[in-house]
Amino acid sequence: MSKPKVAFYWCASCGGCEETVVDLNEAILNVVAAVDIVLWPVALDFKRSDVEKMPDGSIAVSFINGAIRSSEQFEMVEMLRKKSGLVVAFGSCAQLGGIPGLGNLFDRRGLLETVYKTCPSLTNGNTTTPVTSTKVEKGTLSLPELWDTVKTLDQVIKVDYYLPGCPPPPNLIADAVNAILSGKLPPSGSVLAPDMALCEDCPRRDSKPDKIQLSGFHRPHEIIIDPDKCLLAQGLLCLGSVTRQGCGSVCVNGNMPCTGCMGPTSHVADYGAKALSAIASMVDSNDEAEITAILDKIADPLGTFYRYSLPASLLHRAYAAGTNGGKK
Amino acid sequence: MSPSNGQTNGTPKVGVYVCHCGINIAGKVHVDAVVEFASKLPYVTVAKEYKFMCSDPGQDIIAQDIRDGKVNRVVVASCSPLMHEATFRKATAAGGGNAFMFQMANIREHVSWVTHDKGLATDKAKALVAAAVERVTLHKPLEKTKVPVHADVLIVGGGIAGIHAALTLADSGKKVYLVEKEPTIGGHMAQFDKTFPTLDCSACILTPKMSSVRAHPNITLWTYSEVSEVSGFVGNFKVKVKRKPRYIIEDLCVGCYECIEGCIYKEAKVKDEFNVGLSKRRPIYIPFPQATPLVAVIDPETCIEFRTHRCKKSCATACERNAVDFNQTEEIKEIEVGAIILATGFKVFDAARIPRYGYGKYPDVYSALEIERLVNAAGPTGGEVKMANGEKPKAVGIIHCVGSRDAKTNKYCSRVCCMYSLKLAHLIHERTDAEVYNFYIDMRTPGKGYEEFYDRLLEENVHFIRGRVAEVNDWAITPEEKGKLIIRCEDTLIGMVRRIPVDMVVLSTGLEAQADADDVRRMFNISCSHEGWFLERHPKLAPVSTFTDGVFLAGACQGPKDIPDSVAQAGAAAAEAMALIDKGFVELEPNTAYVQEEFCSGCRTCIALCPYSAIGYNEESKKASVNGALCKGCGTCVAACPSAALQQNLFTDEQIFREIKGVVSYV
Amino acid sequence: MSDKNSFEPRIVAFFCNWCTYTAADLAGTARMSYAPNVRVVRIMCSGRLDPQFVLAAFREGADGVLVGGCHPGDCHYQEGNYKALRRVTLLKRLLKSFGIEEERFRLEWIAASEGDKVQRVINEMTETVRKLGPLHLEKPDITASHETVKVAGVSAGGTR
Amino acid sequence: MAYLYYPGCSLKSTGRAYEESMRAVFAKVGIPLEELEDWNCCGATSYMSVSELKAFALSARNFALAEKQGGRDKTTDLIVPCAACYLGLSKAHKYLDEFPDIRSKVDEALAAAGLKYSNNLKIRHPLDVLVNDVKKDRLAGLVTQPLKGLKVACYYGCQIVRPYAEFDDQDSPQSMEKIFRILGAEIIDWPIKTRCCGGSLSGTVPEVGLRLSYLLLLEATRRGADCIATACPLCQFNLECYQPKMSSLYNEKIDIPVLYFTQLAGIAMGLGEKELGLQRLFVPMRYTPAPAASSGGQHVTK
Repeated sequence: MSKPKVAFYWCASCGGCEETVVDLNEAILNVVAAVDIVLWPVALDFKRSDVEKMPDGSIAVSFINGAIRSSEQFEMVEMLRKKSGLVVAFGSCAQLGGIPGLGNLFDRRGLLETVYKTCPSLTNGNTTTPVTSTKVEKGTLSLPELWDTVKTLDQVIKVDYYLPGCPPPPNLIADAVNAILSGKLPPSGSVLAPDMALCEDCPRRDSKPDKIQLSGFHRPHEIIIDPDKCLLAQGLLCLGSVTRQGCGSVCVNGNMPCTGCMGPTSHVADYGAKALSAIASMVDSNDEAEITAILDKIADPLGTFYRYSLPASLLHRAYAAGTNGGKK
Repeated sequence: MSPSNGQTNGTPKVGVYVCHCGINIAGKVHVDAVVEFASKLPYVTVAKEYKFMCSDPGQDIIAQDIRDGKVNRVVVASCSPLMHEATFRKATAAGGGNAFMFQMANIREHVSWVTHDKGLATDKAKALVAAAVERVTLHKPLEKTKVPVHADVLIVGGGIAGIHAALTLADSGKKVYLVEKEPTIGGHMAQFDKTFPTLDCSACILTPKMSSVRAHPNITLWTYSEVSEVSGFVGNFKVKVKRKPRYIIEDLCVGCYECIEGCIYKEAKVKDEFNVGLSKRRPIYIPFPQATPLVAVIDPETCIEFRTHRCKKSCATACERNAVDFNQTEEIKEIEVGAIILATGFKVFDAARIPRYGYGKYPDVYSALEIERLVNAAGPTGGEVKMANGEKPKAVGIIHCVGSRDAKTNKYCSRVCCMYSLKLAHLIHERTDAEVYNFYIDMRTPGKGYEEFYDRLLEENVHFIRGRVAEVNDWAITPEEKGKLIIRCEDTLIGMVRRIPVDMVVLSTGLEAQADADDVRRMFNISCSHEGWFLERHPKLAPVSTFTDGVFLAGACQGPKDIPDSVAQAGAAAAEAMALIDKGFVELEPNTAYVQEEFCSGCRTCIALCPYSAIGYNEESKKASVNGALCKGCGTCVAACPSAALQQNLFTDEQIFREIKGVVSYV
Repeated sequence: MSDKNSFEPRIVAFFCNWCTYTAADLAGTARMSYAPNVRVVRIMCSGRLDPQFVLAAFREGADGVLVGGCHPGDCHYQEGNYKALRRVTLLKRLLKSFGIEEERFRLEWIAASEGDKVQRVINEMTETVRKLGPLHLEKPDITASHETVKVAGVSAGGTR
Repeated sequence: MAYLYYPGCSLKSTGRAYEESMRAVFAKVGIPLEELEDWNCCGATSYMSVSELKAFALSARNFALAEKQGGRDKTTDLIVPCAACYLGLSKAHKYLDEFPDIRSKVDEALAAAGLKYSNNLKIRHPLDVLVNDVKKDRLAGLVTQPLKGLKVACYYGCQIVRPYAEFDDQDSPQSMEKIFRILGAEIIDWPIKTRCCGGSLSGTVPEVGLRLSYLLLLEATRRGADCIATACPLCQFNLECYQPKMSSLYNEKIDIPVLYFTQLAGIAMGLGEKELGLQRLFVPMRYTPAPAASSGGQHVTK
């Protein structure tokens, strides 16, 4: 029996997900031994045409990281979907949109304008902007088109499983690979991490007060953080109560609050709205002016609560005010 | 999209029943179109219309369809759930289903009664039906929990309404706590001279009832006391009552007046509240001879001992029973009761708020309550109607609707003023033989024997002038007007402005909600109408109930009322309380919150949010846990739960999401 | 429907059972005619309002969302309306960042006796939202037929 | 705080003493008055009954000018001393606010003149300003000749507090009483202070108009008033100018000074006869105030 074929692909991502595969250390050798990698642009020299030639469904599983925001990424994942038995959305960006998903606060024109024209780090008055096709002497050159809206992987193709995290923790990856190889898979559509919020797993759990009320919020650099006490109780916007566990509390262990990369647990429809509700509920005031003053301490609520999940939110993206949300 | 699992009734089969409510709904909504629309909604197996779904035949349609296995979930599109939810739940259960596999769409109060355009009303009705269908497919069978009811009753307010309710309940064997903030019970009725239309003496019919209260073994009477805290719920209220120190040991005092005679104030100098300031009392006093309990009270604001600590305390010396106790302190009583009746009464409109009538400026302008005391044989003048100069008036004007039916003060009619004005007209005329003029806007005499009383007054040569009085002043234009009070008014029956010179003016002041009504209603968790009157659950069908189960209303705290109506309402409130107590238990709406432990991370977001301390943190399981008996079902914790592990029966996230989808995505 | 003149806004209202829902019933009993554009979802207390419901309403096609609760100090459950106020305050900021006009989301305290306020607020809000025009949220391009977030009733890809 | 001042026609003619005394008193109190430039007729009660819309447009022109002069970025307080102007402008102010159909027509008219009114204006009566914007102590501190022993009948007439003014009670206003008590005078109880003075009937149907004025004056005299203080040019004119005629007509000697409240206030503040326009009175003010030193009045530390 031939070894199962596996593909790794990256879309709008930082490369951290690729790094985390390497972080499997020696365990990766077992994986490599057990499978036949047919595509992994960051490590191996397979071409798109190699995959195109393969029959539909011939790849056992494709691990796709990154959000989808260009025509090329869409074409690639669409093709991989056709060729693969299983598709795993790998990491926060593929699952929820991730950091690139914050691009949904802007539109294509605004982004290109900033990056190519008005960004303060630009020199020489560069005003060249990418276009999808350019006529040159020997014909026409084309570039993929940048989308107006960043999408999660499952907004463009069917996804079988999700590996959450920014990046996904190595132990979850190993468990997932083992489950796939052994065929012991949970129901399709599952997130391959415990369906429970981080607080349960938090080393500081017992230091959390039973009745938690907040009269102010701090950003981590503003205070000296007690390394043993519940971070939320110290006024830090720790989102561990809203966020799925499985990361091993790495941030909390590093004395930093959880920012939510593992995404919501399965019964939450909108991560940001739930996080907002939980946090706002704890504000220790019934006076409108005082409530406003306390909440003023939360800089950029949208960026805070949807840091990893804006495209997966119920509203998907920001809409230019005054245009009735209309988008072409 | 398929509904989630966890249903026990198998595949949802939804029956939709659209009510015509006569023409109440059908007149504004195309009922047939709604039925047609409903029949095409997912899981709908039966869609019917009927003239009155709440009627027995209407309910039978539902029950029969369930029995026939055609439906296992029911949607009734009719009136407000606050009106008939219980009815249709019962019908659902009668067919063998679970009462909670039911949802109501309010297409009457929220649609047909408020929408002008029939097409748009029909669209809105469809949307509400779609929402109910979407949501009911996720309903789960639930059971109401039964909680035993505490058999005692608290009555707040010792006026005629509170007294009557207390006696009715006590006679039926219930233990009653009657709490009154003044030193005596009796309320306003004790201040009145005669009662209309029969003219029987107010004190003569009231004081026996007051004595019965005092003597009744089932009544605990706490005067000079106020409720300070209420918690719990229907059948199980916990109440704290603050007993203010009266500086007299109640059990020792026999009401002999020796202490009062002994007071170092030989002259009474303090305004007497019972006589509305028309006479004076001493700092130690008994409000009136029939006060119940007949126990003295010391007013620390005016008592020399309290103000200077240098009194020789002659009152204490005078008391043979050593009942005076200057060291008495406030006492808090804690009681548990099953039902509460509020009978806190009304406040008299302050006539000084209408300066043009000269109250407070001209000594011979009186409020009606002051006249009640003046005509009373036990009053400050021994029943003689005298002016400030001691003379009998030769002409008296009674101005109706002072502080009533007036956009600037109170828009409502105070209901009792026409009748008591007639009564006072009769009494004044009888005592003084003066010419009496009634200035009225409309005469309102709807009551048994009331119109006849009005007729009688017309025969008695009392004058009636129809028109709102413009002003009362002492501006004499003609010699005859000199030294008189001039009432200027448009007589709308002859179409002329008239100036009527009189010696005495009586202002028929209206009734207003008590000044502390807002605090009281908050304490008892009930609502007030715009004018501050306590709001009944339904103006016609639940006139003594409130939106808080177990709290009932009696008397004028609910709105202006005369004595017969107050007593009738007090009886009704007592009967409602009795029915609740005799049933022995209450069934609680099962809309409580619950924790799905498999998703609870023990983050404790919820715990501080519960005003009833119904959520605790289980140190062993490290999870939240809801005490169903304490939970009142607001769902505040559910909205905050960051894992959606907390849910609320009847209002789960899924059910509400479905309802939202239903209201917007179909029509 | 995109024509502003014929545009009938759809507004989802979350009314608390004890005050605002009762007030809406009162408006009905008093036959106060008002705009038919608001559809009420009854919740026991404004404290039950999960911000997800507001977003879900917009996602499902609402052009506006109205929340009605008891006046401060009047909550049937003592303080649920204050919890609602806290959440709504933050949610308003969030919606602003989303570019959703603030007039599309409104919190009103309406007591059980204020049937006239129900009428006024609903009429006002309907007119305000009518002037703003329809809220077109982007429909995600879903090429494969599937569901994403597994909460019944709301799919992240829900469409009108 | 600066105020704009709208005189209206009377204060430039029969009511000159009102303008003179008000300017003098307000200067003393420290309130600068800036006259509205290019003001026009208030719209007047009489025009209102002929063509309401045109009357509103006249008022609105004044509003627009006032906003422009007062500065668009803040609310402008427009002081209107004449009772008729005060009523007319208050009415226009209210109607423009409450009736969109009137407003749109008036806006159109204003636009034709290149003007705009944006509801950023308050109509104030000088009584309102003296009672509510000036601290009691400040007023008391300005008294150099307390009106000790002077019995004053305060007369408001019909237009100041009815039906729009919100600064005082409509049945029993107290603003003037408050001011004169601070200035040391004695107030007589006179329950007819908002009764009609006869208005324009004194000229058109004198048998009715004069009688109304006469009754007021008679009652004030009977109640022992030394003078009547008023806040309306027409009231002042009616009550003062016909006194000899009344005396002969009704066979009862009527002789009582009728002053603008600002004139009387000015006397207490030690302002001169000319400054207050006292020389314009037909019935001279005979009161000689007691010297301040003996009055034990209050002094301000400077």
